[in-house]
Amino acid sequence: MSAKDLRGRTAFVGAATFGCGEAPGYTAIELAAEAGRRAVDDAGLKLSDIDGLFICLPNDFLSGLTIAEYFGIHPKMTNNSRTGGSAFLTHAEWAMLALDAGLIDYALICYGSNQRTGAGKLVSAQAPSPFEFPYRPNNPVASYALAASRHMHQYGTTSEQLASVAVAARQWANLNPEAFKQGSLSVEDVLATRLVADPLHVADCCLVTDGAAAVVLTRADRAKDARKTPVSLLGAASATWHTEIAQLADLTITAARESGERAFAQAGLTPKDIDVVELYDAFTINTILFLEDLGFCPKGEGGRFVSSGAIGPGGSLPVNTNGGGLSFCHPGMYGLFTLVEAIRQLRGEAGERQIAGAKLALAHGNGGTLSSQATCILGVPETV
Amino acid sequence: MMAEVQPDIEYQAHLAEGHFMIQRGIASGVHHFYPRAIEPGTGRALEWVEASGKGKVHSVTVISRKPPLEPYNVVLVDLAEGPRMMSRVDGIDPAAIRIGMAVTARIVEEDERQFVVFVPAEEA
Amino acid sequence: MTQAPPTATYFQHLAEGRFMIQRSPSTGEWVFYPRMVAPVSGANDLEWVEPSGLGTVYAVTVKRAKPPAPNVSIAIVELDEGPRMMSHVQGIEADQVRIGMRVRARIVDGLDDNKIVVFEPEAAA
Amino acid sequence: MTSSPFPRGKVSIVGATTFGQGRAPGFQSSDLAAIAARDALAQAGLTPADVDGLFFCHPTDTFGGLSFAQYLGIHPTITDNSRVGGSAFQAYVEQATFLLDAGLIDVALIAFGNNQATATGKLATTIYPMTYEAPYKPINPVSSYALAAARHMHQYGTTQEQLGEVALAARSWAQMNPEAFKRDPLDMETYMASRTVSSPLKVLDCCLVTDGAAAIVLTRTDRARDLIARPVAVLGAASATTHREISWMEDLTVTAAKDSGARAYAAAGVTASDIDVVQVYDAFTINTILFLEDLGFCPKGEGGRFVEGGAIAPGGRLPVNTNGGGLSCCHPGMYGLFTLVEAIRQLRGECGTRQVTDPHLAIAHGNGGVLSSQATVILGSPETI
Repeated sequence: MSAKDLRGRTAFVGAATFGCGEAPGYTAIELAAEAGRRAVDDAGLKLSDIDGLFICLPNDFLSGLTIAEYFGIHPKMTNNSRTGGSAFLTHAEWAMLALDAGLIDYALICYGSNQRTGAGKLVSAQAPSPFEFPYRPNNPVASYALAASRHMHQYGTTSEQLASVAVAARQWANLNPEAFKQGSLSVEDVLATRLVADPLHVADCCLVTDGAAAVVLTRADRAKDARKTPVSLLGAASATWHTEIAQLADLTITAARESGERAFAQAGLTPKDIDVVELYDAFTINTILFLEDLGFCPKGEGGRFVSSGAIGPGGSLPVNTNGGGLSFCHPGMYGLFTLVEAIRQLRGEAGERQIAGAKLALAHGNGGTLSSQATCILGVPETV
Repeated sequence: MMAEVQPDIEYQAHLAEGHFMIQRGIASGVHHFYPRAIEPGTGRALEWVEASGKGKVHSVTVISRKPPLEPYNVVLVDLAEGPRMMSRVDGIDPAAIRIGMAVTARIVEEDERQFVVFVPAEEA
Repeated sequence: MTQAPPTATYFQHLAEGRFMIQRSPSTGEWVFYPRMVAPVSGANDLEWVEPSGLGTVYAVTVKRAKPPAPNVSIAIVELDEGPRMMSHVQGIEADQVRIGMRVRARIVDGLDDNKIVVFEPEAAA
Repeated sequence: MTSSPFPRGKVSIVGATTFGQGRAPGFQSSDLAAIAARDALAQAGLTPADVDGLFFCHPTDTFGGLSFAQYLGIHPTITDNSRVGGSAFQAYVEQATFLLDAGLIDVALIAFGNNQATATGKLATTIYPMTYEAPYKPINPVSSYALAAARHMHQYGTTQEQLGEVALAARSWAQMNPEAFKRDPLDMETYMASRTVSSPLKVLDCCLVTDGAAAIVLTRTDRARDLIARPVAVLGAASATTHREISWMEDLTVTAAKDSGARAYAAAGVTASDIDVVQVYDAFTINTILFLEDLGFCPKGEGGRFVEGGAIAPGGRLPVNTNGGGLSCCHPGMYGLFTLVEAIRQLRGECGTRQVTDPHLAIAHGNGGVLSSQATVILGSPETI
């Protein structure tokens, strides 16, 4: 049996962020609820229209229940699956299927974290592995550093090339008034920051910020009535390969290869068709790995690709146009922000950083330590 | 029911007796680490076998800490039998650890728990 | 308009000796616990207002403690304004608290440094 | 939409098993789940490598789906570890059914394991700050369920003895189940004399604290028929969420089971009176009464009287929790999956002395949080499709 044709059957009709950067005094639930309200409002809907909830809050295993109660709604579907930062794109895949099947009519995906200003300590959602913790890896950075060091060893990728990812992200952030980190940043500046876990410097690592985001999806027929032009979901797919970095067969190839391949197949598109790319850049190595695994350049060429200036403003492939997790915001999990930025680009709402005539966007989420990957391909209505 | 493997307890007990044991599929002959109750993929039975202790560094990172704390290393080691594990390499300046370096397992004890680290292999 | 942080504001009011909950002027509904947005209606013009402090016990359980520690009542109180909240009913033996009993709010020291709201029988006040 | 979108009978269960119910010293939670998963897959001649949809909830690891995929050495295309408490497993069945029917996955594994009773570590709980309840130190979850029980007694005249009937019935079933953890006889006097934890709930109103694991395997019905002789069909499934904390449950005597049950019945095209055997999540005795009402086996408020006189015990008018339930069989943190396994075993006729005569339709109902999240699955023998 072949997979049901779900291309363009659902669309994003609402998207919002709230409290990106610092939002002192707010709890994670408050941030998520406000982003959720704004996304519902953006879609021209009421809270009571939402009958499918997809949530994952940093400090709450049962966060779907919490948000249902907070909004006073009785969803038919409540999903808090946690696969790390890829969860939100997997939620979109779920929502696509549930909406198409008629199980639900309006899906809200939301997230919020106050990890920067919150009094509580950072929440570790993952159980420590007895086979890792004796060696004190300062996860997640140590695991990503191990992947980066293999990539350098196998393909000659350099620290300067890694740094150029952070530089491009900052250039985009400088065009985004919502971005937390702004100002000039050069490759030399990145290399001058402290090494955290070789070869990764402080500036190779994502920010620690507050922030919240939310999106609303519905079936294409209902989407026509939305307040704004709907953004169609053309393809979505997920893949899990491991949890601990030691169990990843080849540290330079992630499950993004598989999730990307299935998402592109569902969308009937290839990387060449994509106008704008939003990747989960928890570390600079991520951008390089995902550009390769998603087919934007050959395996091993990512370092050279990014150092050519291709991914920054004015380059041939706009990547992380909001400034990414490296310079825009990174409230514990960044996945949902890739979807929001892709939607804003396709709606033409991205101001100074807008990619002229963008019709097709790819958003990619990453969870754990390169463990779980999910890819969504979005398009303007004419691409359906 | 209690004939099933109790992976963590048995692994730890072997270490306490000075043996670095890993698992092997009885039918497949494939070695596995970390210890499990069933063979990954096939779900079939596993047996304990002593690891040769030989391995090669697959990847390495050095973790910086605020002085006066010393930096320390975290490595992935490909065991000669096939499986990969996280560990650290002792007896060498962390900055000198290289991918591909041959290493040998040692059992150490910290905080009343034994675990496996590696040292550079003796030059042949 | 964005609400000030609701949870922080609620406890700030209690620290100042005031039991305040939220109300939406546009819909007239009262809201507890404090939120960014009113449940169900989605109203986001929530204001802080002092409730009457009167309410009715909606449900109650007695948590049995190992003697000599006293048993403690854990009640859900329905405020006259509508919302419900968990609380203790004090000033009366825990096993004398009845569903339907009229109660009045009082602010006392809670866990940590926070003040909390408890209730006592209205008659006793 | 008037007709149910549920793909009735398109998906079937081809494996169901438990492992380590009661005490299973020496195993990690994932070990227990892996052994159950292996055995459930083996019933259909499958191996872990065949699984491409993984639904897994680990008691302490919120990324449990990832670590269990790694443990099994598989690369699932769908990894779901959604947590809505003990109803998660029924919600997994609902989602797996849609995913299988849409062809996005071919073999779904739903697994759970917990070593809470014998593990040295303490019980894992959510880190979520119950800001507006915690100051009053309720013993959760007991106190929340106790508040619901107090309301039920107040509104409908339900009695302590009627709660006791639920505990007694569960124990009588457990005595017929060699896998059950608590099998010593229980009478009403002993029940009434047991210690009150949070009034009106006594120790014997509360579920056990045990280890245990369970697993079930689902595939499309056309393929299921090639794998085993008598697959069990998924006829309907639905979920509903109403609140998180008991203070904000609208009516403490009416749960979202009313909604999830109604939609599950609509999907299956059956009513409560058609059901031959009932498995509900009995974390506390009050649950059984609430769910029998909300799922339509008796009118609202009549649950207490319904269970009187051994009505749900062996030989009674409605077989409920035939394995002994969370009260007497096992309760390893979350019990939801065990209701499904027992329903499947009854439909397959595997239940030995506790076997219900020739059942064709079974209901398995899960409950999560503090009556917060409800999910209902209706299962049928192959003839019911």
